Amino acid sequence: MTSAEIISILDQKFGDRIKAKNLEAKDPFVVVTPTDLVEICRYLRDDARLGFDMLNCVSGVDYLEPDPKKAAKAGFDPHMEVVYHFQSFRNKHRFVVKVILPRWKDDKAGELPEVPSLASLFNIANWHEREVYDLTGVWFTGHPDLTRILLSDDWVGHPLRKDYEFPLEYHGIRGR
Amino acid sequence: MGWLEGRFEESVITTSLEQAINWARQSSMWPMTFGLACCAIEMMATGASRFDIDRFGAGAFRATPRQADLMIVAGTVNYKMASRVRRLYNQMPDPKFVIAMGACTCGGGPYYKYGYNVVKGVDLVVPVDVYVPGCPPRPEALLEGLMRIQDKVRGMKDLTKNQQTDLPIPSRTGYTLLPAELGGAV
Amino acid sequence: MATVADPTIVEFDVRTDEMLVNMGPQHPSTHGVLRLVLRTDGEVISEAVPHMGYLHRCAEKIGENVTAIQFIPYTDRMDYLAAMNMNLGYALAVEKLCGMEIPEKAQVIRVIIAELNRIASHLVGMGTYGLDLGTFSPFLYAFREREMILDLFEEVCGARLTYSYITIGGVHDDLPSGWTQRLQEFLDYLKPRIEEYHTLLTRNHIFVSRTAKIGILPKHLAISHACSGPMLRGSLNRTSGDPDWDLRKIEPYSGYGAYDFRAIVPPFPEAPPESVIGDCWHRFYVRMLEVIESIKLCEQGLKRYPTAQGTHRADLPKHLPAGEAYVETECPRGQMGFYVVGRPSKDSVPLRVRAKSSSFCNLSLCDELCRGCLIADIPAIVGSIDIVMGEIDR
Amino acid sequence: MTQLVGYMLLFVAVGAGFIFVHLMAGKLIRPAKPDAEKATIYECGEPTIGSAWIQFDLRFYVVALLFVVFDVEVAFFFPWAVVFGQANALTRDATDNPGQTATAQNDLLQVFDRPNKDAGATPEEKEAAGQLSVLAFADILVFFGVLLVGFAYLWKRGDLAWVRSTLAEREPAVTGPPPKTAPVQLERELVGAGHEH
Repeated sequence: MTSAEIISILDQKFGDRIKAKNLEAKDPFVVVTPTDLVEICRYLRDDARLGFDMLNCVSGVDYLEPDPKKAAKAGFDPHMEVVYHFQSFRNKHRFVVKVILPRWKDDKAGELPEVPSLASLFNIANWHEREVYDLTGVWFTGHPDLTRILLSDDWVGHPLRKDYEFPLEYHGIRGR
Repeated sequence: MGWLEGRFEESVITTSLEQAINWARQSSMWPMTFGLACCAIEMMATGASRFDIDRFGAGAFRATPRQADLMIVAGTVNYKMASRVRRLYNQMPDPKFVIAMGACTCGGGPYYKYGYNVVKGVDLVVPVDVYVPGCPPRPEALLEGLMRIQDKVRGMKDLTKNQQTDLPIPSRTGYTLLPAELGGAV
Repeated sequence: MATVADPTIVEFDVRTDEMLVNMGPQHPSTHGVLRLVLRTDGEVISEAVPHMGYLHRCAEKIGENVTAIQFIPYTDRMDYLAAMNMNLGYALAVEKLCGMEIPEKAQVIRVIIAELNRIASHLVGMGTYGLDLGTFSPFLYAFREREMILDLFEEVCGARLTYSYITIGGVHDDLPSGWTQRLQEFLDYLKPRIEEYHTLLTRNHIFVSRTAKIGILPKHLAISHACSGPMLRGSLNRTSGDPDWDLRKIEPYSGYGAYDFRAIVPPFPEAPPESVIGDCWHRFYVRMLEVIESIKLCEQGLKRYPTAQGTHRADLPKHLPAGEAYVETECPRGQMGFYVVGRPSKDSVPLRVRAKSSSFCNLSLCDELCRGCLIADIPAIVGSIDIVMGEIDR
Repeated sequence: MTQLVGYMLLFVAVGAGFIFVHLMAGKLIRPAKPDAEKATIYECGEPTIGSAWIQFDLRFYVVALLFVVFDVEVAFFFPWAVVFGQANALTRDATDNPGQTATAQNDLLQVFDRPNKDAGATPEEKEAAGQLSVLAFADILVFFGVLLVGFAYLWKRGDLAWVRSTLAEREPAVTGPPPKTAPVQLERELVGAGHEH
């Protein structure tokens, strides 16, 4: 099934709750709001024609141009994206769902943006979301145990954010 | 140190006894299996039959630090792993030696500039005897490092001079080893 | 405590504590620096919680600061047993983003080299699996063959383990003269050796009793954990209509569609009676049969190489276009995905490089598989998952 | 008797001395730099979680008892086997295995006051040795049988198949049907587990 058909099925089912559609991108994707995410993903998984039962990859992307000089022609305004790559075991096709988030929750620095967790739909989402939280700093509400998975538990900050400063030392070991 | 250490002055008997002990230590350096990353695969290749590390008596890879006298740190040490490396080093019986195998362990390697989580060289964590550069170093390079460790053991004077076997702390760690009278480590 | 109706259970109802044991970062059979915290009830495991991150080397942060082609060496160091496949996955992702056309000769070289690296990776997987279960000789046999492959790689690109040979646009250099002939000799030498491994391990009674019916992975759990590669294929069942789940067949990339090879899916007629589809033995046997398929692929590639047109490498675009691309390739351990996001401002440094590791998803099953088994079965299960920590922690 | 006692003392002295010398040499020569961190418990590089001094499963004790019983039983087999072997050797004619019959002769027959010490076994002595070996065999069968009955009882009662965990028994469905609903946190209630609820 081609991406156009998938997007048309989603359009029929959800109508205007699909915020944006991009067909000519290399991997066609659909942008949804965090509130509808779980419902749309459940539909993607359970519908017979779609059958996206493998959540292959969850990535957090921080769109920010840190140094002001290049910020003007950076081509995007600072925001955060969580990208879900699905694959169907039955029908062997792929699809991408995106969630656009502000970099900080209602723009208070330090408050992580929140997205509902898909751990109830896909078991692998548990670990993928823990990694996105650990490295990019996105809070997944409803996650069984959202703790750091790659960095040590007492690590401060989320490294994959563009405005992350490297630690100068850690437990007495020189960093720089 | 043991009861005998540093108790005798140099004479024909003690130096030959010392050489016998050093020869025994040098030709049975038991490494601890401490494979972290890509260098571990090259260490395994050194342990396999083509570049056989057993020719140097170091083929018995011991899993526990209790039975090992050589710690080959093979792979990138990151901040989460650093405390474990230090604890394993402490749990090894003396005399113990460390080979820093690979560019990542010698000085951060390819992860030096943007590695926020990488220790820039394992000598910030444990005193290192021999650095084996390379990414990953060839098995011959590791064998060369092992030979340098054996030279070091051959030159140890345990019986005659109560020799401090622990190494000076590199200045780049930011710590300085104070001399004894200023309250440094004795 | 609720007493159960069954009297024999009550009879054993003597207070026994549970012990938390660290199967920690430095352990001979955790294939690198994986730490499992085991909650043991006597000899039996109640829970095995994996902890990772002991080899997290900030690969994705580096991806955002170096140009696309400078990132190739970091993809080597992710799955350092199959560095060529990692390079191939990342190169395909960037080429898809740039919309580049790869000459046929480069594609043929890529297939030959990637399949050769798959053989080397499965050999190490088989050798260390023998080590986990206590036999040393398969390790020596496996490394003997692997050293020959490494010699071939050394002729091609000068390195033994981290090659950076497959780059964006094709491969770094053309194959040296006479190399294809030496490769053919090696493949003829390797074919009878595979039979040795089967007698050494696959049909070895102790190996079978240690791996059959241990760590049984049901298909629905594997799909829900997005497993891939031999881990998923070990649980599929061709007779019950499961597809041949191999990305080289489903989404052919780099010219794989033109080669004829078989995706290995159980049931296997030569499986021992006590083994069940989805257990450790089947995962191991899928890898062993994949080595034979890879040999076939290499030979077809060799036949195709002399007549392939085009150069070994297309020229590089000046900078990465905007947009994003996600490509998954069939690596020895599973589907390794690379998600590359280009910057709208003309820049050859990508905005984000995300590497989705196959062992990361496969390892997430470790808890379900180890629950209720013996402590001695843990190396068998973790070995059959065949993890590489560099790929998991990135 | 003193000669035997002398042998025993010499044997003990050489044994103890031999070990003592080696241990002392090691203690003197090897470097000894004890420090607190070196004495910490080694658990794969991690600090230990909880202590290992826990209430172990009772079944470990049962298996240990089983081992002791059968180990002692084997210890009783050895003297019996020597006598049984020599009795059989006597019954056979001396030619086919001269060495063994010679030792059998001077060990077994030396006890009785025979007219000439080192003569071959007379026919009635051969016949007596034959009866002895049959009697000894029957005797050991009874001894072994009694223990086998105990072993069979244990086996039937299920003490040997103790490896099964009460958790695995009570919840075989853990990896069974797919958790349609959220992966419910299985309430970790183990029969006999140490947590006081």
